Amino acid sequence: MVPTGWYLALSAVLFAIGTVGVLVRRNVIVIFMAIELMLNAVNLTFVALARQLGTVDGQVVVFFTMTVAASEAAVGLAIILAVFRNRATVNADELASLRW
Amino acid sequence: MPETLVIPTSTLWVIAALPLAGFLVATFGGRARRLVQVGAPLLVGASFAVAIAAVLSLARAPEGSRLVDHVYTWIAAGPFHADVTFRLDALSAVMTLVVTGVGFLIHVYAAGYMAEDESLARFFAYLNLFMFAMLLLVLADNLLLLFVGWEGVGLCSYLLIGFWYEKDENAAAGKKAFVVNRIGDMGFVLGLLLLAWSTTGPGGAMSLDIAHVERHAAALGAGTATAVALLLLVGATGKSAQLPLYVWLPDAMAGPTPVSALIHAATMVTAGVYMIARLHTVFLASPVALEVVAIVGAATALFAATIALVQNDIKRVLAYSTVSQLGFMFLALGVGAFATAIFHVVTHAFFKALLFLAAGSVIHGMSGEQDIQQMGGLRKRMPVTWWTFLAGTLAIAGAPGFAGFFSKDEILWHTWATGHHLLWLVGVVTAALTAFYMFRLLLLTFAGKSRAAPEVAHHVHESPAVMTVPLVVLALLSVGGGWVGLPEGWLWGGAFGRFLAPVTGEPHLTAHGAGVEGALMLVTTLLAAGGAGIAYFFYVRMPGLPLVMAWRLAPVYNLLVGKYWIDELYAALVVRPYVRLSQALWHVVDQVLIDGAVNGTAAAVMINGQLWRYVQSGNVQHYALVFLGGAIVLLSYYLQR
Amino acid sequence: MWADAGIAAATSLVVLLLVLSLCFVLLWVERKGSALIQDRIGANRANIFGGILPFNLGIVNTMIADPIKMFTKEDVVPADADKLLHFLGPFLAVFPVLVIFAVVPFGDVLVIGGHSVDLQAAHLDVGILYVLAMSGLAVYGIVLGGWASNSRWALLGAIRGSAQMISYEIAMGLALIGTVMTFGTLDLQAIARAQGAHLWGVVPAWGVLYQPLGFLIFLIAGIAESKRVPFDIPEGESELTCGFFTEYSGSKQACFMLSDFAEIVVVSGLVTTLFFGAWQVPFLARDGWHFPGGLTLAMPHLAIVALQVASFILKVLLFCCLQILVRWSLPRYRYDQLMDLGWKRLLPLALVNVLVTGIVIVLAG
Amino acid sequence: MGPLTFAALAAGLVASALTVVLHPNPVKSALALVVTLFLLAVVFVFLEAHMIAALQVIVYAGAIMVLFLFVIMLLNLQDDAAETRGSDRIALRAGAWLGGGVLAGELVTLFLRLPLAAPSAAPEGYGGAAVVARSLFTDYLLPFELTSILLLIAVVGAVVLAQRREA
Amino acid sequence: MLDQYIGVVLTFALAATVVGLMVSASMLLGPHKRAAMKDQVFECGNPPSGTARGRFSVRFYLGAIIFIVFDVEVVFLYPWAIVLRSLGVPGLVEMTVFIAVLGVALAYVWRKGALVWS
Repeated sequence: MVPTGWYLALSAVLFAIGTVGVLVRRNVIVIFMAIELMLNAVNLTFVALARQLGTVDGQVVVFFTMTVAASEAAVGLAIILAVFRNRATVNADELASLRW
Repeated sequence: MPETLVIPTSTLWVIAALPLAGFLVATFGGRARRLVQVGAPLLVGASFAVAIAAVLSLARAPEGSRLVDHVYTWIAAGPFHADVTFRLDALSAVMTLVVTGVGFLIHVYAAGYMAEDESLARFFAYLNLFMFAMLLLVLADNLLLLFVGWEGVGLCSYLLIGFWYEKDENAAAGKKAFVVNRIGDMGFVLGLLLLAWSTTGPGGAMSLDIAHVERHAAALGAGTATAVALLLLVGATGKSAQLPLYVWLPDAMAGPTPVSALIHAATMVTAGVYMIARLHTVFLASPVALEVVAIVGAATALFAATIALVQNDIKRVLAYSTVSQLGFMFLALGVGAFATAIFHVVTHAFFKALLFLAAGSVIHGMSGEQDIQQMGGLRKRMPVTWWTFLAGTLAIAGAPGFAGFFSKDEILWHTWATGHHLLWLVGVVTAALTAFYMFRLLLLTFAGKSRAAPEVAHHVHESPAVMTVPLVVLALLSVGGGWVGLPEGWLWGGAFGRFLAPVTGEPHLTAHGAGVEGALMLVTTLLAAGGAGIAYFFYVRMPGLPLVMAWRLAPVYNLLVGKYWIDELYAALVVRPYVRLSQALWHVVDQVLIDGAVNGTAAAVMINGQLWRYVQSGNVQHYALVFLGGAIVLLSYYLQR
Repeated sequence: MWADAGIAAATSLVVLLLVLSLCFVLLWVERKGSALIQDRIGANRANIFGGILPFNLGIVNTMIADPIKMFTKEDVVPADADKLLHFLGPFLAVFPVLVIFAVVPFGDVLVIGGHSVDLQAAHLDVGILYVLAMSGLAVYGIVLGGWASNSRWALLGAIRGSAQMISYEIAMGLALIGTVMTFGTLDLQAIARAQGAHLWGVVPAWGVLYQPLGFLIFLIAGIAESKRVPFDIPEGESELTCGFFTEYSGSKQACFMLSDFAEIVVVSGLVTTLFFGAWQVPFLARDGWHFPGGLTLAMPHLAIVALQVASFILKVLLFCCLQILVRWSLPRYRYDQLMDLGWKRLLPLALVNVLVTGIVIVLAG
Repeated sequence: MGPLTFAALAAGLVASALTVVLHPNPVKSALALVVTLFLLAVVFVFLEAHMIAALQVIVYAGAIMVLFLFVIMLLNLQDDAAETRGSDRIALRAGAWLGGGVLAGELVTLFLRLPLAAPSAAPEGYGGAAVVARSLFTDYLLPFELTSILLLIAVVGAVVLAQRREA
Repeated sequence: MLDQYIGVVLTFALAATVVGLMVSASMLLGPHKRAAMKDQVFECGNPPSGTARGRFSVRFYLGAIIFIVFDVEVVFLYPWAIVLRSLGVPGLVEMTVFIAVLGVALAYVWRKGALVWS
């Protein structure tokens, strides 16, 4: 039986990796994927703690997280498409016109 | 007073709600003129019907009980709490009936009077809103709620005086009414606060519930009571156009005539009387204040009557007579005859509303002419108006048997009987003057031959039924309405007083005896008849005489025509200095200090922004990095704990 | 513990072999059946070692020779294709389809030497969800295959194919919900057992009786999933040469074809399990026959199990043949028609089916 | 499960996650993400979240990632060489890695420090469809209904954004 | 609970090996003769021109979005379908509302022409 703490630690590591991805990548889509990764890390935390408490609330929350992730992906990718249509790039560095 | 028992009910709110519904209909259904024109009066009528039903159930209830309708808890802040609660006891019952009944008639009348006006919907919206506010004021079981109604009627009066805002003087008149009322309300609010603070019950329970106030009023120290009472009186003088705050009422005649009849004769201006009667316990706690009330009333009565003698605008004369009659009511309050004051409120509501509506009918017929010097000889052309106007005049002049007769004489009797003989004299003189100027008005308008421009005179016509029917109804009331309050000892004498007694208590009279009362009555009546006679002599027998008199007594005449230059006095003493002060504040404080501070802040922010904006690289990831840093800091904080 | 593992291994092996062998059979059925339908002779030139055998080996030809030929061809990969993805494509096309069968029961419990073996590779409580998950993964095979081979036809075919698959996945999933509602479980074995009952003692209570509409939708969607005529847009020879596996040859292409057949088998298997009483034989219970009218007839356990498995395989084969029949008798849809059918007909229909079923169930209590 | 299995899973997860973040080719990153999600589903199974595990594969691997792949192909994104070099944003990269490391360290210490008793054996049917469903449709009814609104908004937004305006 | 999955794991392992062998069969068994022509992609005999990975219609993307939304709906429907009996009429109403809202979504994309594929 693996202690819950390990699962949490694992989720922490995944979360950190996702964060790094968000920071270092330039391809907006990949950044987006990294965000999904972070979301899933959090999901892992929810499920692990749900198991710890012996309730299913955490799992239900994951349910909703997935839904949110789905809608987020739909809209986010649509935005990326629109941006690409106007700017012909998905490079985060070049999409920096909102500045002084 | 006898221990009253409280009957909970849940119907009173309907009385106030119906006019509110009318307001909403008129506001949002403005396109459908017919709907508004018919619906608004009908809703007020419905409210009248409900009121009657409620009063009947109250009458069936044991002596001195009251219906209470708790709608919801409005404020509950620590020790202080105020509920939205309606109460129907004898006092509010009388007022509610008058407000809804007279209001209904006037609404019907207005449906005809305003038929051609293009903003009819707006008119009825205001009018219904006024009814709502007035009923709130009358039915309130809590002085805070009463104050809401108080302000509400003030607002509506402002809106309606300036209803035809295209003309500057109308807008100005509205503003004047509003400002003067503000001054009064200031006193009222202070009075309420002081009252609430000084009637703090056991355990610091603070409340403005009327019951609560009545319970603690008796315990007030003389000084406090006087202060509270005088502050409240300021409010009353503002709303009820007493000296020194009466100046707005004559100008308020700029509004449509139904408004003058409803708001500035029958209902709103009596709010002050109602309020004092409602809080008579407080006033009884301070004889000084009561004395002041009496003096103010008497002075106002005489003062306004003298001005009314020489005015030529038909509505202005009525306005000044209203002020004077309100003076009578205050006189009654001042001598502790609260029931009598309310009695006069009722009768006055009948005949003054009648007179205004009749005047409106005249103006309608004369296609807008208001100067009585340009009228005359309308008797033949507008018979209904003539007869009703005559009834109203007799009633106000106090012709025996007419409504005004009983109420006015009861006032005078109480004044005498409580030992205020000087004030009684003033009252009697005023009564005579009243008779004079009222007949002057009547005769100049209807008697003799027409002095109007021919094309105007040509199509003078009687008003449509929708306007004349209310006139007739009101005329009947002005004739018979007084009989509810026959003097003590006559048939069912003093019924009205007995009805109100549980609420207002009995005045304690020093002098007694029906004989004295009868004698005084005779004196007053004779004087009034004399006044009427002189008027007839002046304006029918020898029409030249008034001019001669005016020339002989030039200084007095000019003083009266100039209304004692009170407006000018206020302008010089208050208005202009105030304007100058404001301008000084504007130029110095506002423009220099405040604007300087504001602009300075803005400038500072801007400079700061100029410095910081370079942080904004536009690259999301930089922000995210900062974000991460923040998260790390937070986490390390948690790690420390 | 180890015994369980062994049993599990055995069952899963059986399942795989079952599917694969069925696929090979289908290969032959397709060849010969199509010939039959089109009034041809079909493949008949098969012989080995230059025809030393006197007789024709039709079956052997298609069932053995074709695969061998395919597997020994050269594996050509376009120069600028992505090698890894090019390999993953066919792998992911077949793998998920095969593993779906792990949760499909092919028989009731078999009792050997004290061990009672559930004739099902993996007895999952969430079986149907597992099926959906795996069939959802099958998309990647096509997408990657098409993308990797870096060719117009392939890419176009891949995109179309994936769009088509996901479109019909919805209808598929919705169609199954009705069944789940009626049986109140996601466990396929449980559903299979539930269908052992008899309505009024005579009619076997198979799913199709409760969910006729669901069955139709599922069957159509299933055929569309397997991307065969009339839904073979992504590989429509006439417009896209070979669609997403244009650039594939040898065993990889064989795998793509295999995936087609495997899908047929899986669809038939699911249809059988969910709508046609799985391995149930009417009136055959664990201890023998129970005919209406009280007539009972005991049978040895092994025989019963054998019967059940046989009936399962038979039903599956039946539906496979049905699909092949469809494939050879219907013309191809146009792409817009195809999508319309998926989104504008089947989807709303399935939703209605769900709601109606729900109402019936709730009202029936 | 035994620590070994867990270690293996964790290693696989971290490896695939790193691939997502580091691989220059978007398509490969996407695939790596699919693998990550799949492995997470396995972890969920070990945590007795059977239903969630299945949904994880259906929704994430089966739907969302397909959408990602579609967009990547739609925009025809090749390996962006810019990812590999990138001397220009050394600071950002350094900061990112450093910060990420610190974050991971802090979170891990925080989590391992939590006083968590060994969880009691899960009740019968825990994590199965029925249990989750009951909780979902009773305690979480409102969020569930709101979800539908969210999805509706998502569809509208996506269509409005993605469709080319016929100008 | 967990031993349910032993079968799954084993099936995965077996299937993986089998399929892997099959896919790589030609690489192992087949001949290896490279030729320039073989390296080209098939374009009906013409030498391939331009990049193969041109962009394609955004419709496929829209289709995928709708797919996602309804996939989530399906995912919500399954647990509901299981407990419907115990939920009773309220449960039915809940899901009807849910489906109705998503029906609006479907109607929207339908009217917006995102479902037109010709």
